[in-house]
Amino acid sequence: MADEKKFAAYICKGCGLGERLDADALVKVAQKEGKMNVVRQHEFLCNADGVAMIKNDIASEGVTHIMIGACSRRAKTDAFNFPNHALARANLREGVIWIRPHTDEARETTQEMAEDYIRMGCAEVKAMTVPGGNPNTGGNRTLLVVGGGPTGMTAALEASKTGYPVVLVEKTGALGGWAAKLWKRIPVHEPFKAPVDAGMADMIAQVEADPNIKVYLNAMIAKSDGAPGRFVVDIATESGSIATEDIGAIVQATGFDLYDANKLPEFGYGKTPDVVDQAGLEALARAANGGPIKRPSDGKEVKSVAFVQCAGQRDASGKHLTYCSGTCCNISIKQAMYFKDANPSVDATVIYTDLRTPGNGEDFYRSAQEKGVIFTKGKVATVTPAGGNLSVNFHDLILDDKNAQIEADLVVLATGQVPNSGVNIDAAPVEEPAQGGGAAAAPQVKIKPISILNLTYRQGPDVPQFKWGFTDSHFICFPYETRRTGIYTAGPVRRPMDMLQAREDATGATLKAIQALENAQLGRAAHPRSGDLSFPTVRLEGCTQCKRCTVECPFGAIDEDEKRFPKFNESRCRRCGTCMGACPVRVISFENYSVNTVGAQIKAVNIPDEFSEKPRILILACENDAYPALDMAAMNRNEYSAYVRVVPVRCLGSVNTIWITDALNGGYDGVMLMGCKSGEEYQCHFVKGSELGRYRLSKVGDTLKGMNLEAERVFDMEVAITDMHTLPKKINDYAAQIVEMGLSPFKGF
Amino acid sequence: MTDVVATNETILVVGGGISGMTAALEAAETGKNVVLVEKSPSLGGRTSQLYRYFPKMCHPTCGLEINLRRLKANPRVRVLTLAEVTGVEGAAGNYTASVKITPRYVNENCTACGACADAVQVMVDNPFNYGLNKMKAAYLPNAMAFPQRYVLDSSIVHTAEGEKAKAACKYNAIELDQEEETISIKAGAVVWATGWQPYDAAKIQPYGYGRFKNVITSVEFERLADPHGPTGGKILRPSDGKEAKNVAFIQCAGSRDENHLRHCSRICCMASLKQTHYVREKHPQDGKSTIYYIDIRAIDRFEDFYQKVQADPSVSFIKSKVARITLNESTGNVVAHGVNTEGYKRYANEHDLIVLAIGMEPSVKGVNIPADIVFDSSGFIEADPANGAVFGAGCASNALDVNRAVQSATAAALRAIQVVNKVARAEA
Amino acid sequence: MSANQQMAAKYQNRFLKEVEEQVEMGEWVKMCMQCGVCSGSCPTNFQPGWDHPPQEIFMMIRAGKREEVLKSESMWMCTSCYNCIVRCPRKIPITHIMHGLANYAHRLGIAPKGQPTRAFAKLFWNNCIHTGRVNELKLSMGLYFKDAEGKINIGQGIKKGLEMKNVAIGLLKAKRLNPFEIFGGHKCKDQKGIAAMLKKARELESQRKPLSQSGAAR
Amino acid sequence: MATKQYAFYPGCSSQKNASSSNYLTSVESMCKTLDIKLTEIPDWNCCGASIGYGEAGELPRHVMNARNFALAETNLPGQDIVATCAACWLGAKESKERIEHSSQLLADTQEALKEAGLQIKVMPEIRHMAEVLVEDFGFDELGRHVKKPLKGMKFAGYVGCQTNRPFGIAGENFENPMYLDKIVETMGGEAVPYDQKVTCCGGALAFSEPEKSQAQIKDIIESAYDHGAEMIVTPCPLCQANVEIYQGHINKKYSTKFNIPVLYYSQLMTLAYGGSAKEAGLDGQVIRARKLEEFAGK
Repeated sequence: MADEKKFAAYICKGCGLGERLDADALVKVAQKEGKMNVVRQHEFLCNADGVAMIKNDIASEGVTHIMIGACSRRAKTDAFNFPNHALARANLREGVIWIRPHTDEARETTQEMAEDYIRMGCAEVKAMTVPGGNPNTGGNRTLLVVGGGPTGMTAALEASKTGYPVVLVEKTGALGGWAAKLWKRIPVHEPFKAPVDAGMADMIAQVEADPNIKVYLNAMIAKSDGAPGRFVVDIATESGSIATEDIGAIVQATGFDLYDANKLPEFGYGKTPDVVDQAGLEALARAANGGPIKRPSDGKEVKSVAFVQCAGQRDASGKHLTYCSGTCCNISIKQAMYFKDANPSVDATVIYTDLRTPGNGEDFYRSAQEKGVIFTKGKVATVTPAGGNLSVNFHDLILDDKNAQIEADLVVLATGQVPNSGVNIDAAPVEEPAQGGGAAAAPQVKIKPISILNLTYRQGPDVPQFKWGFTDSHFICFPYETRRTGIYTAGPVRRPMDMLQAREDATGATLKAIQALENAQLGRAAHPRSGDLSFPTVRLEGCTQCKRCTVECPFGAIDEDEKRFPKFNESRCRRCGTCMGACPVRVISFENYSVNTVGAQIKAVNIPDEFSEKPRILILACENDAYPALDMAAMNRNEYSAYVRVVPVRCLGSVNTIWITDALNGGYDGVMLMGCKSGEEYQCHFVKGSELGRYRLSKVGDTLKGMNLEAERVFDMEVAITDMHTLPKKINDYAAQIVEMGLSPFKGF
Repeated sequence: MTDVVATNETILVVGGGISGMTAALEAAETGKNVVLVEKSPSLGGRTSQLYRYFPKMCHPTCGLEINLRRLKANPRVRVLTLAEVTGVEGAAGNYTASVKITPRYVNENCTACGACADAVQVMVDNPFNYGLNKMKAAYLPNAMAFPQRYVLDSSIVHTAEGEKAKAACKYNAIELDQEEETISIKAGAVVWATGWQPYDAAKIQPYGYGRFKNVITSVEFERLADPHGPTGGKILRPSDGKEAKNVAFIQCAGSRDENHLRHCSRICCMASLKQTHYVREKHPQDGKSTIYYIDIRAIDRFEDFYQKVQADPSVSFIKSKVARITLNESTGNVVAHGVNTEGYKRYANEHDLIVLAIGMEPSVKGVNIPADIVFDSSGFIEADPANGAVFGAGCASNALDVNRAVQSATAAALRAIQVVNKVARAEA
Repeated sequence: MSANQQMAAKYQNRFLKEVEEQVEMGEWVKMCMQCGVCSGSCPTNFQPGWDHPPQEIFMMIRAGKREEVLKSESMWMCTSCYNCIVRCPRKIPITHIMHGLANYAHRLGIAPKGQPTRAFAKLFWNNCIHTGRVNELKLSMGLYFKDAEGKINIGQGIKKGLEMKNVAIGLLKAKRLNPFEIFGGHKCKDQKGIAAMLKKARELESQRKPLSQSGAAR
Repeated sequence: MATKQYAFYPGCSSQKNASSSNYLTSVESMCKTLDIKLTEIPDWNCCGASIGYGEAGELPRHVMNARNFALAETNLPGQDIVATCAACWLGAKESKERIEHSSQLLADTQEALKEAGLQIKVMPEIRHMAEVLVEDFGFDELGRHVKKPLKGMKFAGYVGCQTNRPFGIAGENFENPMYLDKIVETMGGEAVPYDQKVTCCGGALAFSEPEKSQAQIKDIIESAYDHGAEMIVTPCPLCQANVEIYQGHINKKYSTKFNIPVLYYSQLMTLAYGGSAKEAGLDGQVIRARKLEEFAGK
């Protein structure tokens, strides 16, 4: 892009703008105040003719920077699409005429509003440069897969099938993980009637035979350094030697461990070998090899077996696992079938509180009943020895019999899955007390969790965790949203799941990993600003090394270099601008989004003097939720105050307090900040952005005191995209409150 | 004539719901060209008709906004709305799909200014709200509609009303002479993401859906709670518009039932648990919810959501499949009859409104997928080599919640990419 | 056996298996998922004395509560309305299982003594196979003059007869009750054939379901 | 040659002077109008009814019905068996289904039948009279014969259990079957909607445990009255009897004043087709249907 900048403004008169506004006046504003080189108005700017006019100016006049004064930036994006040109849009339709009454009284303030938006648009576009894309790319196309269970092997095979080389690292001496220890697995195809072969042997063979896949067994990740497209990973092998691999992106499929059944003495685990967990039963089944299953204590053929569901799970007390492992019901059904298929006369009883067999699992459940497996809704209290046998003592919830008992040769505890997710980087450094009181039974030796990825990231060696040690993700619309760009976790490390889901998950994660390395190569951002070519730059000469950016970045993109300056890893960055908001000396910026692009808009607004009785209120609105909500309010023709001026921001986290102090110093009477819900159930698309922004804003109070302004002049509100009915009212109430309070004394300085 | 540039390296995605959009966007953001075909006038699908998601109680439109932004920013996805795939010929790496395009009667000149809607008087059922209210016959499908372009209901096209609409449009956006057309699109791989439909509640006779106005389905309940919905977010019951404060939720309405859907629809338990929040949200003081269930299937990380609802005194759980519903003719209330199986307690409980947690039926069921595809006994698309390069995604492939549907769609995108990459290598 | 062991002996599938062998449609009991729709659908369920609804009976069978089940009055209260069958999400033939259980308890001779429906069923069947067709007059007389154990009881008969006087007179007036039925009335011609046929049927049935190896002995 | 011919299975209660002989009378007149030829299955026997279960057990019950099948097939080959009694129809249909589904049961049945010198070669269809009217004729055809529409008369169509569940009439709704209402309307009468249309009358409990069944009958009659019905109409003899003849007892017990006539659809049809009170078997009502008697007189 040539340094030669040429600015053009276009004002649309369609959709009633022509009737409601004085377009000529707007043109003058753009020329005189906006200092635009070319200014045109058009009856219907978004149609072919209008767009042609703009393209013609680009071609013949060499226009580089375009300001469109028409509808919302969310509308007509297909028409107003000029690649490699800076574009700003003044929202005259949804932002002005649709939210103002069509009356003579309103005409003046409406026009003022429109003129301000033109001023702001011009100011913004002038402060912009066209993003050139992150130059600091890397070209590695190899995927690193950590974990050699079905999830990891699936990721490896799918990546290879797509044409990408893979390095697969497995900490044990063999591939297959838990799945390789199964006798059979739950069926994943019609008919959903009987256990089927786990198919691990085939899968392992495929992996071993694949020239695209390099397998390291008995190996751990010693160090992961770099960023998507340019990771350098050290792999510590059995021999103690270190292998170094150039990696483009990472899939972490480190799976789960079984919940420790020793924490369940009440169920007799550890007291008698005839109480086993589900893995223990698989071992017995493999030993029996299709014949009758024998019990460990005396090798007697098992004639009666009881399955205790939710053992150490779904426990609200916090003593055991809070969650449900989602797979145990089907697994117990499968294991009960082991017995029934070998010998129909065996009594197999499953004791459950809620039987959870979603989808076609219902067929599997029915099939077990047909085979004579008995399902009893009850809550097991204890498992006690009874004359060589075991007695399962439970509360039969149907017959409401608190002293119900089943005598069984063997008892299987469905204990569930615990994610194997490495170091919890958010955990308080102080030694946390032993969980609950329950585990206290066995004196706890605190073993420091071993890191899985050993990332050299400033924010810690592993991916952040969500709840209960499961790795982080947005969890609903964007399950692959990760806080470590280019690193995707898959399988039971993310959520308890069975093999079918794990393999589906692995396939998805593989695509995201491939996408990440491809985008890194092109210098483009990953979700949610996918394709964004802008990236943060820092003026190091101004940096005070306060470290706020490196600490706050929700994606751990910023490290510190040897001179303790922030080191931006652009391809880890998600372009939310939190670093920019955090920086007290304002040295961080994006080409098309900076302290200046927003600051200039704030300053561009025309502030009437304090006797005008026309307050000005600045609204900084999250572009993902608050801004669309305002648009939809406008589409509904829900009116709101003409005193507000709205500036969309990438995220509340990108709001730099300077904007607020500048605004107040410049004579604004109030500032509304509209961001997404933060906290555990966060709705911020940058995960922690709105939370960090809020934390920062909580400190603005002192500044206000310093200026001896009322604290209410800055109003932080949580806004959801559905608030289009309530938002206008909240704005109007605030405007009224400001009028009540009186205008700011800082005008005209 | 709609023109679409597509080759054997193009991926055809059928269905513009969250699964289809995800598959299309993930493929496009990996550098592939995609044609996305949606049969309704706008994208978003069934999730866009939900008020909130479990377990975060966030709003589906929030994720939709992001996906639409991704779409607007991505030239690699070609979106066709009001378009239905009627046939797919060929084999992996070389498919030709016939796509029937129904006229919208509004062209890309439309600025969504709404002048046509102001001009038109005729009202038609609003499908976005499951027909719970009516809308102008010239309409924007919903506030988030993409493309953001109005639609003329075919019923008015050749009438005076149609002419009124045309006259009202300053931008020559209305074309009353548009006709149905069928185009053919080449594709190397097809992702089938046509989602699900609620099971026909009227078939569950003892519950009297259709006989009793105040028996509604869970999907309809979402519309009642949604500020964008027919009641502006107030839970007003259909019979008399009275605010429903005592609401019952009946699980397995159609699911887990040999007489109806044999499979478990997976989402209904969580949906009802979520919807008890709506009742409390609207009536913090005197809202009351009752859930009738066989097993509460709050699977894996959702369990604590269940535990929170259990702790809520305004929600009660009864382990029972309701036997039948009767009507209290004097109050308009509906009465659930049955037996609490935990200890055999009989009940006949009167409620303002009863919500059937309606089962999930794959949309491919009944529709004959124009390619011979392997289904499971419930009509979901099975993953099977016989399907060639036609990949089921989301709820067309299984009863899934949104999160799992998106995972499935992302996986399907990779499978499709593998096929077109092979084509590319061959052609290179 | 200790009390505990007796407890534990329950919840073993012994009684369930007995039911599967002996009871009409008994093999379906294991398919119940305890949703309770049958219990809620049963018309007499909402009246006193109906101690165990079907779904609970099925759970009791699985829990090995043999005596409680077979001695229960519940099965005898079935009105054969078939609501449970048409609503059961597992398509379990509940009505028939209830009939089957009643009949089995009756065969074992441990069904509740003096259970009026049990008595009426016996009376009805004998009445109808006697001549091949039901003799309504004899049926009702029998109903009034025999007690639940089938012994003649004049006093009770007259009492009940008086209770039913108006009904009887009503029917007589309407020519829907024929006093001469008492001397024969409707009958099939081939009564011999019917008798032989039923004798054979009973033989075969007891071959198919020999009580000896069933729980009766236990 | 009649338009339609069927092997007729009247059942014990529909014999002369039996508890539902008025049903028989009216069915005969109705069939005359519709030109239906019913030929009684020679020497037919009792179906065992539902209540048979207690004493009989499985095979004997099926064998009893099988005998009727065999007799029908030998003497009236190719004709569907038509029953007017719900219990007969249900019992027979059930036996047919079971025997067809189990080769064992079929073998045993044949072996037993042999004792009576009989054998099943072809399994006949088992139909209820209402089924025949709806399926083989259809409402339009039934309407064609109406001479005297039952104008202004309000009936509660009481379908009850056994013509409705588990088999029911094809295409009908277990919870709210419409065919009976449609017949009433086709005959020019008014069918009142009410919520006890398929409530059980207590069936066989009427004899052994009257108080239980009468509690249910009370609900049915009450609802019929509440919804403005003048008469109740039903397709089932046991329903008819139970609902009609115990009203006195119920009045005593619950101090109600029930006195509502309970008729068969065939009686309404006979009258609408212009038949006399006698042909309609109105003299067979324990609670006289005065309004209909007058109507027939006109």
